[in-house]
Amino acid sequence: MNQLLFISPILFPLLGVLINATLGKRMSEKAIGWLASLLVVASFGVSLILFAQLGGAPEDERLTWGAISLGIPWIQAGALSVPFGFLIDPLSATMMLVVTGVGALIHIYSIGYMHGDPRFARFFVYLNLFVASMLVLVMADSFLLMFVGWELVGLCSYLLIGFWFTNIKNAEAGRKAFVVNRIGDVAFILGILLTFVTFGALTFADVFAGVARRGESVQAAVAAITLLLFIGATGKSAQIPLHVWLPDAMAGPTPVSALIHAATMVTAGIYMMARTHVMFEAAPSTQAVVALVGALTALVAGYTALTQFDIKRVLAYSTISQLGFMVAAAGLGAYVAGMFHLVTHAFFKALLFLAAGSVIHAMEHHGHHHHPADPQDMRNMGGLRAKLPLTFVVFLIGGLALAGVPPLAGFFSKDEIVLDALKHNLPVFVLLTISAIFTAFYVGRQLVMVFFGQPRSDMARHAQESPAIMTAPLVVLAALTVLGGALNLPGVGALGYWLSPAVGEFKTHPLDVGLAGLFTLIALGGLAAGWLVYRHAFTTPDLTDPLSRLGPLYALSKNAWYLDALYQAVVVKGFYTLSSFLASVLDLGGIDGIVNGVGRLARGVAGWLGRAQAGFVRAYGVLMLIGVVALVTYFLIVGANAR
Amino acid sequence: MSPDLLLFLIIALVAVAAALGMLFSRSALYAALFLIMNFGAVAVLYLLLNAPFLAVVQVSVYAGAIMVLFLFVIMLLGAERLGRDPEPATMRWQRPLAIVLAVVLIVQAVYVFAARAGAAPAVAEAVDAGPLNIGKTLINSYLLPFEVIAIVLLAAMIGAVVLTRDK
Amino acid sequence: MNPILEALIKSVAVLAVALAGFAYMTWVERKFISRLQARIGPNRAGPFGLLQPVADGIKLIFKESITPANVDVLVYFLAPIVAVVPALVLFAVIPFGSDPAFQLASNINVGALYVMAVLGVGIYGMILAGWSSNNKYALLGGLRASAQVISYELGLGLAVLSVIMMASSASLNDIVAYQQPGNILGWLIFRQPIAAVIFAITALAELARAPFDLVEAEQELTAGFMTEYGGMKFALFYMSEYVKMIGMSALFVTFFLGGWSGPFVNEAPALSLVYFAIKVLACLLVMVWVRATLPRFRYDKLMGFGWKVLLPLGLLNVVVTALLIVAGVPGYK
Amino acid sequence: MDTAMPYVLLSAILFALGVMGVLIRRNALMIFMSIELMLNSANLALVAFARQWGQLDGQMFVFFIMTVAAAEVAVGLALIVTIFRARRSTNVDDLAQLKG
Repeated sequence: MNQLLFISPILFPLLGVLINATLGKRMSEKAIGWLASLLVVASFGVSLILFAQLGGAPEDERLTWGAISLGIPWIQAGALSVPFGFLIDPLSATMMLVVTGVGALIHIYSIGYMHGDPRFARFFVYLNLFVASMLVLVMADSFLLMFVGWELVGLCSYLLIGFWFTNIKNAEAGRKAFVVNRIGDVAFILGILLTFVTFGALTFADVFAGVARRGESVQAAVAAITLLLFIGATGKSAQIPLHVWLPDAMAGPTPVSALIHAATMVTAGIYMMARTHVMFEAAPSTQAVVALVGALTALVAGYTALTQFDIKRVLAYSTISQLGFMVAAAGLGAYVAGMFHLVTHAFFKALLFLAAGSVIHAMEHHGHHHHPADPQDMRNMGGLRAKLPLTFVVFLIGGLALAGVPPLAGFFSKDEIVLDALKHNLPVFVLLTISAIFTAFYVGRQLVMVFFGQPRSDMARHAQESPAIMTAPLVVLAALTVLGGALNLPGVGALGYWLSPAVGEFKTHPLDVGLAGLFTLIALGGLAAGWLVYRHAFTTPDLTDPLSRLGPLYALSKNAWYLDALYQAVVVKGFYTLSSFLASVLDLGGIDGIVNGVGRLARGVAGWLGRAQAGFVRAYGVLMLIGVVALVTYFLIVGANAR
Repeated sequence: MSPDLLLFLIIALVAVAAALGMLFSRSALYAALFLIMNFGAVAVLYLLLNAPFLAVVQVSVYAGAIMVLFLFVIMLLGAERLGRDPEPATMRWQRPLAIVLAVVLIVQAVYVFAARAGAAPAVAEAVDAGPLNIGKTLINSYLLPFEVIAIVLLAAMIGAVVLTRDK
Repeated sequence: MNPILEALIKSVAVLAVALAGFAYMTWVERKFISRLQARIGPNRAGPFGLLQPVADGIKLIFKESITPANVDVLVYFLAPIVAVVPALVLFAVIPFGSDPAFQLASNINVGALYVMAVLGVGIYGMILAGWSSNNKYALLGGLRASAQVISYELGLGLAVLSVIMMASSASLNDIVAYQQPGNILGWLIFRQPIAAVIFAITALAELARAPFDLVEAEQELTAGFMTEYGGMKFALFYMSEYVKMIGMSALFVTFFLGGWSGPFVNEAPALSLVYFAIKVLACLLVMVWVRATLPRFRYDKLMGFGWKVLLPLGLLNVVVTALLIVAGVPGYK
Repeated sequence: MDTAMPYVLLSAILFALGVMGVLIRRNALMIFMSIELMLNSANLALVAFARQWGQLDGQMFVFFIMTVAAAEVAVGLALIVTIFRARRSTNVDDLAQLKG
């Protein structure tokens, strides 16, 4: 029975999938939405109980306390033996709370947001399936099961990005996410295969024990494995160069962006690295790569976010940038800092997305319905502070947290990462600092463009506050954003000590006043700069971005470093060129020539041999028998001589 | 002569007689009955060879299913009385040659047996060949063939349905 | 005692009981159906018509043995024997009682598979009779019989498979032991109700008894494959059907009703024989009752029911049973 | 018996008889039955070898061969029925051309 309790967080949303998928067509919106939401709430409740029970266990037993083997050998073929089991340790318990907690809030929010959608039931089916899959990923005790969850969340992401598939652009965005993710997934599965080849096991415990036991002798293999795993993480967690799918993924409904593409799924890569930190720590070269890629991602994406006009795209690039912070932390070995930022980011970025959804919702539903303007374009907004007071307040809280204004959650978690960077890796520190400046600037820009000044379109003029079912989750998330920093205060470090059995030694350190001051200054300065630059933008007939005066630098940011164009030119075009070369030259000339030649030869020979074939099957049979008898005779003679 | 050997000889005689009976019977139905008899004899040999599971499967698969299917088709087609079509002119040589070759094959087999049987090592200790052990071996060591055979069966099922479906 | 001699004695005893059972089963059936139809039934030969089977037997034995023209003589004579033998050898593996003395070969580890094999061979009698009679009704009856029995054997096999899975043994002794003799809730009918229902239905179809008696549907096929048979040869078919009925009931009892188990078996092993007999008789009466109650299936419905209902249900039951066993649900481990 | 070789000899004889059946009969059903006889004799040899070496692998092969045989019979008989429907004959010599 205990086992059932342990896996019930997964089973609850699955139950929702089952019910809504089969009966959803006959149920009312309310019933569908609340059923799905309450099941996730139940899942959260159970997670909380498990969390508490885990907390009650003695500290040195917490790693093994929640190891659940269902007693079913999942795969048992030859040398491959993978038990089917789950693991609830401090790390996964924390993730379970984040996934189910934030997930529950977003489910509730979606009841309002998706109201009236013709595929309402399907949306909640996907959403529930996602929560279940994410829990599988998080609770897996082996690489293989984690990969199953990994692929399942990828599937849900794909389905939800293309949820409004009747618009071809959305379907294409879904496909892009799918294809780009596959690249990472191939690397991931190669990493898993290499792990199995090297260690002969796939459960985390066995593999880690293998790493510890064999140390030096497997160093090269571990380096290769971690590199492959990291490439997998770059796909899922949108790190350069595989980050291009995430901005497009904003085509999905906004709750999806909040849940999957900000708070949970995209952090799977960071979670995976924290989970396998034993291996990463045994591969310093990979760690250096990880830190550098993370910091570069933070910078590149932050820079891109500066000039976007789509309210969700800004947040998307911001998400990539913040994921870069977390990945950099993982690369620095500061898994606690990374996880801390993961949690706080889940709070404030979910908050920002949902608030942005509230803005979009208000623009769409209370403006002119057939309005040609884009309800997500910030140039059409402005002055919404008065129309959407509550949304404004929570967006402001989220934005300040993202910018890193103390004492909001984002400040503490970001601070911990940069402190680690300063101690261990100066280039990374510099990159992160610059991206922090960018962050504050685009947050300021976004706040100004959306909420201040005068409304710049009819939609904005007629916007009304969203219903309570949408704002209530916002308030809860805002509260979490305000209080989230307390999870791991400098000098106290509750989260760090809690996680330390799972992610390695942790020792809290007092607040570095100088660094904190610097980053507070950066945050406030960036916000102020954003405010100053955009205070009067887009109000005059001149609709150009004030930053466009920067010329090529502006274009670089606006076009997201031309990466999509580059991929189009190099990968897609290159592939086409190669294909057409293969088709016209190699295939037509070379292979077809050979094939035709062989064909002509065969036809000639066949014409000659055909006379031996009367078409009577028994004649062939006798010929075969002659062969058999001849062979047996031959072996008899050879055998006799051999003796 | 040990009772084992005696039993073997009797059953072997039945098996060979049934095979010959099948070979030379004028009616397909009698041939099928002779074949069933042969299969039954082989099933008993399996019992002697410490393969009780296979013996039972032999009876239920070959006798219980395959041969019933044969009988069914024979009756369905009314094809039990075998026609005596004249041999095609180009095939006159075929039948005598086949008989001669088959006899040569038998002679060779007997020769090998006579020359080498004495040199054969004694049989090893019998292993437990009950359903439990068979099942375990099947799932552990022969998992892939087992899955493949499942697909073969599925394909055969689809094939049979497609072939006999009225267009 | 010499084991061969012992086996011989036991076999003869079982044979005698089976034959007596057959004879009196015909009486029981006629009496019971009469009662269900508010008639009296046979009551002329002996008290309560108890000597009726004897009279019937004498009549059939002394009938002239007719061989119709143009039959395939060898097969025509062989068919009734082929029909009776499997029905009788079925009893070899059934544990009639708790003591080894009450069993022939119940310990073999392929017992349940042996049962399936024997049942599979059992249809040859019908097919051969149908073919050799040189009569279109008989042939159609034979063809129907083979199609029907092959189809329903699958469902039967799946039901038996569920039982084997539960007991994790194919030995009939193990299966009875698994059902915790002495505790009625241990009977597999309570833990495998679907398998039990499938077994019961497919058993009726295997026996070609109502409502599955299309093989000998008199309105369509006169007497089916038995049309051209009379006298002793007919009696043999009749016997094979009733002996098989008893055998099937015995199997149902063994698989689902705890076999010979019952109170005080340990103190008085002979009691187990009594329990077994009572349970078998109950099953037989249910069969007769079904015959008196249900109308016959239509042929296409019969095949559809076998392939589209019983087979999927049986498969589902096997899968669910496997899941329950693997998940270690209480009562399924 | 302290050797399984007589079984192998029997298997060889049955196999040769099966071969002979395939070659001298012209009825497709008869040929098919002869093939079954050949398969069966191969099975017997495998079981004999399994007994000789005290291992289960031979029996496993037999299990697989039986399954394949069942599949083969299902498809083969379906083919024969189809051909019979088209040509009213089960004589393989009537099937001497590749076109239907």
